[in-house]
Amino acid sequence: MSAVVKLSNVYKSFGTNKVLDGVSFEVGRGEVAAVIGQSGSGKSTALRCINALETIDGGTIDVCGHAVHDEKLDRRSLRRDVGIVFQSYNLFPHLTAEQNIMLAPSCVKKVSKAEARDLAKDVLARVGLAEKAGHYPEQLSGGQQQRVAIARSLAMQPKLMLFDEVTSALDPQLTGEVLKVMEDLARGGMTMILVTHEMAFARKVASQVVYMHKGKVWETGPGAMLDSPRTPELASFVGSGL
Amino acid sequence: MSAVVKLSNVYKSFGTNKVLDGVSFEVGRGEVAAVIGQSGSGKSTALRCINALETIDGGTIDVCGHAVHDEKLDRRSLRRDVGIVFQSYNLFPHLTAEQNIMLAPSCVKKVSKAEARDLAKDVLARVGLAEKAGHYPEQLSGGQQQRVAIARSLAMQPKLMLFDEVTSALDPQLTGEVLKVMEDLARGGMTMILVTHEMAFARKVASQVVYMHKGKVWETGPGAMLDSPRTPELASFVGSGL
Amino acid sequence: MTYQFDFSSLWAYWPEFLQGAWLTLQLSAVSTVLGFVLGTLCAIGRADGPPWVKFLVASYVEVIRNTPLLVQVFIVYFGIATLGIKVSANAAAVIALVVNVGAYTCEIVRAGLESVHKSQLEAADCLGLSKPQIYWHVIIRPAIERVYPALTSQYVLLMLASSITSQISAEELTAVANRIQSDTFRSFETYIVVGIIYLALSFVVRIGLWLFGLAVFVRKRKLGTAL
Amino acid sequence: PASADTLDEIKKRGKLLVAIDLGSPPFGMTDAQMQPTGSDVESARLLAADLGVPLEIVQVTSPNRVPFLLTGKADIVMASFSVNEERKKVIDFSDAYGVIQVVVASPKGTEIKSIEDLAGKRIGTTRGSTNDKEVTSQIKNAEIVRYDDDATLITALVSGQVDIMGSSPQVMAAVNQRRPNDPLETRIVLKTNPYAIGLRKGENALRTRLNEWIAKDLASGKLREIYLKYNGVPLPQTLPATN
Amino acid sequence: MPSFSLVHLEFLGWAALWTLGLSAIAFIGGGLVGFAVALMRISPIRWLRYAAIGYIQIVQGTPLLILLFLIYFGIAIAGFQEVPALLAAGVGLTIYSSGFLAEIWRGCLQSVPKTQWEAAECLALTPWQRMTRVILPQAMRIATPPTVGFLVQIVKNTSLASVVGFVELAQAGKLINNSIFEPFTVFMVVAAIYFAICFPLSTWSRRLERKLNVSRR
Ligand SMILES: Nc1ncnc2c1ncn2[C@@H]1O[C@H](COP(=O)(O)OP(=O)(O)OP(=O)(O)O)[C@@H](O)[C@H]1O
Ligand SMILES: Nc1ncnc2c1ncn2[C@@H]1O[C@H](COP(=O)(O)OP(=O)(O)OP(=O)(O)O)[C@@H](O)[C@H]1O
Ligand SMILES: [Mg+2]
Ligand SMILES: [Mg+2]
Repeated sequence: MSAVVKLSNVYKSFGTNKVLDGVSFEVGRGEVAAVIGQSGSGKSTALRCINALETIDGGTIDVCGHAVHDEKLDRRSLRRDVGIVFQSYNLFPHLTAEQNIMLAPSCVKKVSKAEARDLAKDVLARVGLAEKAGHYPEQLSGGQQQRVAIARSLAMQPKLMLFDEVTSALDPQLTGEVLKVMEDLARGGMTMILVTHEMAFARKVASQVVYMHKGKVWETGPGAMLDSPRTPELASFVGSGL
Repeated sequence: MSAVVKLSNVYKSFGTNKVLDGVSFEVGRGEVAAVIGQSGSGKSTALRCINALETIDGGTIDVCGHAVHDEKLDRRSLRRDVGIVFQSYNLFPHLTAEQNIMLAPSCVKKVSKAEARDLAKDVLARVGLAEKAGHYPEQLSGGQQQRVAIARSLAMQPKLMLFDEVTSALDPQLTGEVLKVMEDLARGGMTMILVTHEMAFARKVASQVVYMHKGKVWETGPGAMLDSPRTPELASFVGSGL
Repeated sequence: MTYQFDFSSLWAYWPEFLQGAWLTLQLSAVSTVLGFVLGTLCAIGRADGPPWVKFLVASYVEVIRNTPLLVQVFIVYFGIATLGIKVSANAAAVIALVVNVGAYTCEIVRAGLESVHKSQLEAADCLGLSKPQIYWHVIIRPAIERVYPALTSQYVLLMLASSITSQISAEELTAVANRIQSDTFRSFETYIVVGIIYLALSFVVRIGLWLFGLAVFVRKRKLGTAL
Repeated sequence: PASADTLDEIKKRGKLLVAIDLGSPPFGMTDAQMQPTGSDVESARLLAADLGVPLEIVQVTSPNRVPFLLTGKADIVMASFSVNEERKKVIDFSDAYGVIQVVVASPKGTEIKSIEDLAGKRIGTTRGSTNDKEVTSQIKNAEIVRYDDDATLITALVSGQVDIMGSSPQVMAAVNQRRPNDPLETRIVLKTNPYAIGLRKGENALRTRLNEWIAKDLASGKLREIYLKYNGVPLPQTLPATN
Repeated sequence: MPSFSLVHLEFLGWAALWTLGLSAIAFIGGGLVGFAVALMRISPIRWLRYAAIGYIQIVQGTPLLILLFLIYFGIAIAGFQEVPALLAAGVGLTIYSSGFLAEIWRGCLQSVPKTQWEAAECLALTPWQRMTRVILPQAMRIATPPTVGFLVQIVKNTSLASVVGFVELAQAGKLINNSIFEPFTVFMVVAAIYFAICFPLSTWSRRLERKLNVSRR
């Protein structure tokens, strides 16, 4: 299994606040990695570094063959390979669901309008929202918006998808809808890294769990690791997180 | 026991919406009356009518010797006798706790600055906030703000205090702080009318409970009445409200 | 054509530049204070007055905001004289500037008044405060504090706009510049110098208003947060 | 500082740019149809005809006459442009083609016999003009009120913003036309100045050409006719020398 | 002696057209320059940002009157002598409006949440595509009311172009007054014409603002 993402010894500070303190982990092709940990442990920052939304202070990050730590990194070509979905959806409010999805393919891949529309129909169907194509974000529920956001990333056919607490703004029922879409993706063989608070989901879907604590990778292992924590920190985290 | 407040057959509509539909009750000196009832039953409106914040369409209201229903009512002299505390505190944000309290005595009673400050110290101590005199509202917790609001009313040495759901914007712990202050007041002999959702508190402190339903006084009696409701409406209200 | 810059011939005129700048500052200060009072009164009238006052204030504000200051200055200056009242150019300038900035102040302060929540008025009412007391203690002070940044910008603009009053013979900075340049024939240099003086003056006005704000808005000074 | 010969340039361009103050009756003003008129305007037309090119009027005010000339926005200035020593340091003048007095005038009933009587009074004048210079240097202790152009000064005198003026008899005439009930009267003559065409320094060819024209049309009487028509008084037989 | 007549009204009418023309030049020129400055003002490149801040500070701290003088004589000094007053006034007003529009629009651009900028970036859009396809459509809605409001300022401030000899409405008023000396009548009419141009604009701006407030609730 070749590594799609490989972080080695990554350091990152905001001012005097050391947020990533030597983080290393790997995610292979088709793997689903769940990153868990307390608030402030650096999970989101790690994800943002992978996507070059933040620059790092030390270490190396390789993503789908791009040297993300390199100053000469071609960000746009990195981002054709990596899709990211945020907690706050970040749909473009002035565009319909369909237009949100068509934007990147037609702007970046120069796909024709008709093709882009077909593509949008396709990915909307995959997230179960075929009939909402013409709706504006404010006309959709949180769960629907989040699924459109996932579809928007999918439309670029990325090699890697990043999810940052995509369900934590949703109520339990809407959460279910979104998790189902993610499960489908995982089953379809997509390489994914997800930051999540849903332990049950991590246990069920993840092929690898990364537990972060104080800016470090504290423990890593298969989903089952959550049931037999080796460190007291993970034990207390799993105990409280349920 | 002479009546401090006496409502007889009070009617009040907003447009076509009959909010008070012949309300009568009396509160004697030193009594504590708890007004309870579902949302929209007219509790706040009744309280606002007592303080002449709303004009009434029919009936009479006598408060500490003022004929509130009279068009020639001297509102400012009524309000020297009646203090009211709202759910949303309504402290003046640009003044410190102490200045909030000093404002009315020095403006209305023309008390000297030094006296007003002593008075403020006094009432702040009574609500347990002596050390917060110089703090601005935004520096205080909700419960502390509510207690300052009570102190602000107390500083005018009113004969009657009205409380409109003063705890419903607070979490349980802060609620406790405020209820304790009100209990102290009741024990000190203050005549009080409180609109409240805290059945336990009503039961414990109130010498009279007024149950309102659809703009009418449906049942009235001592605190114990809550344990043996005579009407099915009160029974279901007490059942659900716990 | 190669132009020979020569600022040295302006050096002899520094007392006059200073005098002009001083008059500009005086005009602006007086107009700011009076305009603030006028504008605040109008804002109260517009928010809480009888219908005819509301109408009057609204018309005043609209007329002033939609016509140029230059024209207002001319109308005031010659209009007053036509009525048979002789006022100095400085007085006419101040009247025109006050009328002008009063309208803008009115709009800004009105926004501030509207931002004060109705429940604040009720609370004050229930404490037995009279209407003027409520206005003074509970409405105006927080309202002004909220819109103070907007007022500051407006008063800096007023200071800059006072240059227009040179046209009715007020000897402020721009008038002085015009005289100096017709003495020295160094117009470009003169206007550069005057431009720099105006930049400095707007800095001075901003600092002045900021200090005044610090002195008046105690809460803001202590907590540093906006209301 | 002009490098080229302006006379050649005028010919090449086929247009004469003359700076005229249209706010200074009767030298420069507008008629009821809002067309430029006045003695300077007509003289300029005469000059343009003589040079054989059409005239283009560049509007100026007293304070900005010199900058307009120096920055090349006009070829020459014909704006009742009095000759004085300061100006001669910066620009050149042709021979005189008119004269203008600087007088102090006030309404009936004001007691002004000498300059001393003006102490503490408000005197209106035009900012940056010769009048301004004379008034400012000769009259001390008076409050001098300066307007941007003669027209504003006249408006101020007509509307009563000021009562005493330090300006030309022509301005006084224009004022009196508008306030017939309370006319101004000349009290003191501060100075009599010749006025001439202003041009940039070193334009000798142009100056020679202008002087030829002035001599010719003074002799033919055309310039005298224009002066009389607008000023109501004839031009003196001999005009003072300007250089 | 002539008094205020139809000829004068016609003269004012033509001058009013010039006022409108000058406003259009100022708005279009100022809009283009102002937008560029607004972009510089939020650019990640530090010296561009500082240059924009300096430009805005200087323009906003100098009276338009002085700005116009400087440009009028400055252009001539730079060697262009036959500058029509129109050009000088146009350039002056362009600089003036660009300073203010840049600041207004910067605020509007920055009021589009940072997450929207990031989301567009993560979709591999180029900075230009991000600006035109994602940020501008959102910022424009917010920017419309203050922009229309500023248009009123531009129309009014064209009156200062009279100081460089440009015959627009205010200067036309002065010229008429020079020939008839009825300042009160003349300037009242001038004021009325300005009002007729500006009032609809400011009313429109306020209506837009209200609509925006309602839709954002
Ligand atoms: N842009 C920033 N500037 C400064 N500090 C930041 C920034 N972003 C994050 N931080 C800090 O970095 C630390 C880690 O933040 P991060 O968002 O990565 O945590 P997290 O593990 O995602 O937490 P959560 O579960 O709350 O989302 C926090 O202390 C946070 O305050
Ligand atoms: N100012 C007003 N204008 C119109 N209708 C009003 C107004 N104030 C209250 N009402 C209406 O009067 C009715 C009674 O309101 P009131 O606030 O007295 O109820 P309440 O018993 O205090 O309810 P809650 O427990 O929700 O505070 C409600 O239907 C309300 O919509
Ligand atoms: Mg996070
Ligand atoms: Mg209520």
